[in-house]
Amino acid sequence: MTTSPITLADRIAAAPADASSLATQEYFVNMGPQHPSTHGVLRLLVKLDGETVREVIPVVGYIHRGIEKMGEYLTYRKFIHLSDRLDYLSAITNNWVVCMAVEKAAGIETNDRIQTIRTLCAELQRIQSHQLWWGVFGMDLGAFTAFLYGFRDREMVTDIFEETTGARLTMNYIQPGGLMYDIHPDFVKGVKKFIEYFKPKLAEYEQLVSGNVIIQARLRGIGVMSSESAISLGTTGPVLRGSGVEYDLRKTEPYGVYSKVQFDVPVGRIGDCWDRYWVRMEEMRQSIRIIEQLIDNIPEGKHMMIKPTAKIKLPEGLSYSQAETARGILGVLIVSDGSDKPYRIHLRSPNFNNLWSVTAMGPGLRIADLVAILSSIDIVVPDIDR
Amino acid sequence: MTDDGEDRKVTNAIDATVWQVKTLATRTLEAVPDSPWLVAGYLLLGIVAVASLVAGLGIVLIYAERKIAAHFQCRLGPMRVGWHGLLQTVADTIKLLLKEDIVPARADKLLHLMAPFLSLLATVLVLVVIPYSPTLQIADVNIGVLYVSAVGGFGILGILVAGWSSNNKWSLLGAMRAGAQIISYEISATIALLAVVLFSGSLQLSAVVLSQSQGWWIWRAHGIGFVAFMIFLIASVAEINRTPFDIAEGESELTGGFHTEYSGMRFAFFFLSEFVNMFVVAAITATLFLGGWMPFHIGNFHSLNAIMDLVPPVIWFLGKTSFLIFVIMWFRWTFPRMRVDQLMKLEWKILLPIGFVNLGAAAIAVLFNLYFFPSH
Amino acid sequence: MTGEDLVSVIMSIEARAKPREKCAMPSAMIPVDALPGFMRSMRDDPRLSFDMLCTHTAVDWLGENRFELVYVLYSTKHRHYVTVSTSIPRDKPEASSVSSIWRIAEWQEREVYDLMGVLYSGHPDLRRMFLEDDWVGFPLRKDYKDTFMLGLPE
Amino acid sequence: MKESDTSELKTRRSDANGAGIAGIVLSPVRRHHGFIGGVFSGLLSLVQGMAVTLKYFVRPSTVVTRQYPENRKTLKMYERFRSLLIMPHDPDGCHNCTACGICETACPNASISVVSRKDAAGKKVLKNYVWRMDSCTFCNACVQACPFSALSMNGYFENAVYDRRLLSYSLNRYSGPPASVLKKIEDLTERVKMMEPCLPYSGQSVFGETPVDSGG
Repeated sequence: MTTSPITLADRIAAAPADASSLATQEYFVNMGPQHPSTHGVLRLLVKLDGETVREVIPVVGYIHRGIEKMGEYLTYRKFIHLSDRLDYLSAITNNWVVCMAVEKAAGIETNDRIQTIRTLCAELQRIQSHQLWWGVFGMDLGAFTAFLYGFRDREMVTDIFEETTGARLTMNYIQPGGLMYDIHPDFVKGVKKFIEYFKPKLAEYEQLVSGNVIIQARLRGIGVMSSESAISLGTTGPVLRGSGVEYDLRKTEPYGVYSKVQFDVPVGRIGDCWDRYWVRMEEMRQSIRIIEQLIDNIPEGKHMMIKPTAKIKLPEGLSYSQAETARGILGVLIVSDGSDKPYRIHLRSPNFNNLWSVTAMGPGLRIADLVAILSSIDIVVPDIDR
Repeated sequence: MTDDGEDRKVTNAIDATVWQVKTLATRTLEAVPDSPWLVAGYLLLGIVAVASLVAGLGIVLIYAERKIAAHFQCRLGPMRVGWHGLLQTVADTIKLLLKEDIVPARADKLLHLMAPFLSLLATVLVLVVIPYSPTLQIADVNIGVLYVSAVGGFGILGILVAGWSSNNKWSLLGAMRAGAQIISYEISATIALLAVVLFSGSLQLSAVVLSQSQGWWIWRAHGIGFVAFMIFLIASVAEINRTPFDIAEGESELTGGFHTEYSGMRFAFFFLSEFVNMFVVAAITATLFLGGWMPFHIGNFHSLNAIMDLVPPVIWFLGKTSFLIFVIMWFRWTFPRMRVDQLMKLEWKILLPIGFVNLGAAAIAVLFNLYFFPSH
Repeated sequence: MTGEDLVSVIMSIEARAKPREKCAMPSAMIPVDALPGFMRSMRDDPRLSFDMLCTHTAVDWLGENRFELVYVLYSTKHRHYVTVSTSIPRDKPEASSVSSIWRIAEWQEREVYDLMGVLYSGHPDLRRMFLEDDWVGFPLRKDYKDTFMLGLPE
Repeated sequence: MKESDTSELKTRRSDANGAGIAGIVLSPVRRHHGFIGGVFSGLLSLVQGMAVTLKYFVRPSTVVTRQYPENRKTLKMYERFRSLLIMPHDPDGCHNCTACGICETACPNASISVVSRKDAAGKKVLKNYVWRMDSCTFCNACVQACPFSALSMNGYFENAVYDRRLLSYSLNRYSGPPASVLKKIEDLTERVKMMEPCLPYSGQSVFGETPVDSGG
């Protein structure tokens, strides 16, 4: 882009006599906001030396909607539907976190049926989110077919959600004091059918992508993050667990009915892209395990404990509650002044914090690795920008 | 083998002379002293033939790619325009031709306009030497293999020029990747070719085909042919920039690589050259390793050979070529993309050593007639 | 370690710390000048070892003319949480950055600066994050006026 | 962060102090191959992947594509699917809305405007129920909030229009007292008179940016 053309001969002449290589120049490229592998409108300002990444500067805010500000104008009940729109692939879990915060502070009791259904839905949500991630991951690495297989299988989960909650993506299903509807009579049947269908498909995923020698070469030893730096960088979810820290809220501070089910927390050994990949694949298996334990044991009970028009007021004070979404920990910090609207609501979004680790992992690798890293973090841009 | 210009005898398996062949190029050369009009006519005929071949290939292959990709991915593919979307490619071509041809503000205009044609030219030049059937070949060059290798490498020029002239960092990155990649893989491809040249003892493509009348080279040389075939196939896929070697386009990394800044008709030309390239590569591979138009013969099993001869040679050629095209598409819709340094590692550390060892083995095999049905 | 133990350990590190009123979890309210040293010992003290900064945000107490900076810390070793909060005057919103203690703080503090206008001293790269560079005002402040954006709900 | 830095993490939290949690699975250890083994295992993995795609290719029954406009006749949405807010009317053309405005309060996006008028007896009745689909998030709050079951969500999803103003809907077909009130009126002529539509339902209505204001 320079105005005065510098020829190669000039460069050679300008290079020091003993230089073993020609003088090179570092340059910036904008990866995004419109870029196929930044999954929406994220922009990475990348400083490159040839193909080698020297520095990564994330630039965010292209779809900042001010959800925290909007929350100050909405009642708690109305705010739930905005939480759908943070990380839209974990809509139900997001609903749940806000409801959990509200229920805890307002002292609203729920029953076992509600908690079991919430847990089931959250795990289904985790599976569908990871399915989509797997597909997109494949596409980012060039295996386009994986993308469509992932979407094909995700369709079954979204159908189950559609049947029960009435929406496919932004369900607004979990509400303070219960659920919007009771589960659909066909829910149990549908989930069982899905589990039967999906188990062999998961093996196929492994065959198509995981075992592939190119994938292995692309992921092993790329973007290594030690436990210490992963913690210091504030990552959570599969990114943190891939780096060998077994911090899973479902296990360490069980909510819902997670304390009653058996499941393992997958943890990586090395902290590279492969470990993060593997952690998510294993999480899908563990989610299936959880669903299998719960699906036949949904207790009887009401699906809503309070009237849907009842005014919810939180006592004055600060409360913080969090839950494990598919991408990490979503925390909701509510400062209440005693009214039915939050005085200040802050959302600790998993993607916002996970994204920062790119700046530590990126330098020294190549552009193609940057794509793999970004994919292994599994970002959802609306959750970053909020 | 016959000299250039001399009429070539085409034989079937039982070594009986069937017909005499004069290629279009030979006729043109012969006509030069007599009539310039005849030369012009022959040339026009050749141009029309190649142009229609390119256009036809583009339409058929793009449709095939879409449908094959769709069915690999549990989709239907184009279904709306025409019966099962048969006219989809035509519709897309019209759309692309009608679109605005954008040249970036600070691009090198001349080079930017030229690049797609350079890219297509290399492809078309190879098309003219391929023996489609005993009677169908535009020019039978006596150094056919060398020609294919040399002209095929010329395609990189279009990509480099496109990347450089676009004045876009992504394009330039893509072009530089393509340059490194194609030049590297050219070596492996040529070394794999040399094995076949050793076996057949000729650089002429028609002669290479004829040398396989006892059996195709892929199986006739105790695995040497097969290894050479694999190396050539991999190197060829790399040379035409298709997944898993599509780092020059690298959609998810470089947003389109060297053709990021192209639109409309010029983009269509890149697209077309990619698909025709695929055909060329498949055809060359088929010619060298799978006998080209030569039916499936096994040495002296004359009855089998006679049955195989019932299928016309052009069908054999098209069948083999389409199979290879299908395999290349199958690669694309299964594999992820390699990284640029892994690509280089694969070439220089894996393919090239294997290729050299294989070439040595081929030389020994030829020296001691260690292959099935040696001709002498 | 129970919540009371945690608070007493925190008190032993910083005498001026006192629990934040009306907070559902173990908490400490400290004066702003103690922030960097206090936070560093929160991370390095083996009894506490708060190695993760879960979240950081600010609350605008317009009536009391102060910002409250809230830090939620977590220890992956002891698995306990604490809320640290500190107050800074609204007309002089300055605090020292903790980005040298937790690397994520650099990112989170930038968000707070962008939306709340808190200036962090010692922050390596304090720029606008979500909003454009030429945006006027800090939207999460309670006195922020924007008739176009904030007209509809109520 | 270099490629060679693949040594196992030495300070995994559970190893460091024994405060680990029960039930973790560690990622599998990488197997290393020599040159020849690497080439063959690599080729094998590629062939396995190709087997997966070929399996789908040769079975056209695995195609999952549904061709949308062609299958409209057989396409059935789930009963709970939310894509259009409707106000059900009974066979007499009456609805349950009493113009109480609870839905308007419950709506988080201010998508609902209930315009009421006074009837002959001075009672508040519904004049026009305006629902703005362009700002609706289909959160179902209005349907849940309605104490008279006057609203419901419908699965009709083909609502695309070229003009945003066409997304303002007037949900009430007739604007009189609800069916429960009407049924109590014995006098048939009186009832018919009360059922006189004051603003007939026009389907997708072309309102300006602001809905029709209230008044007589």
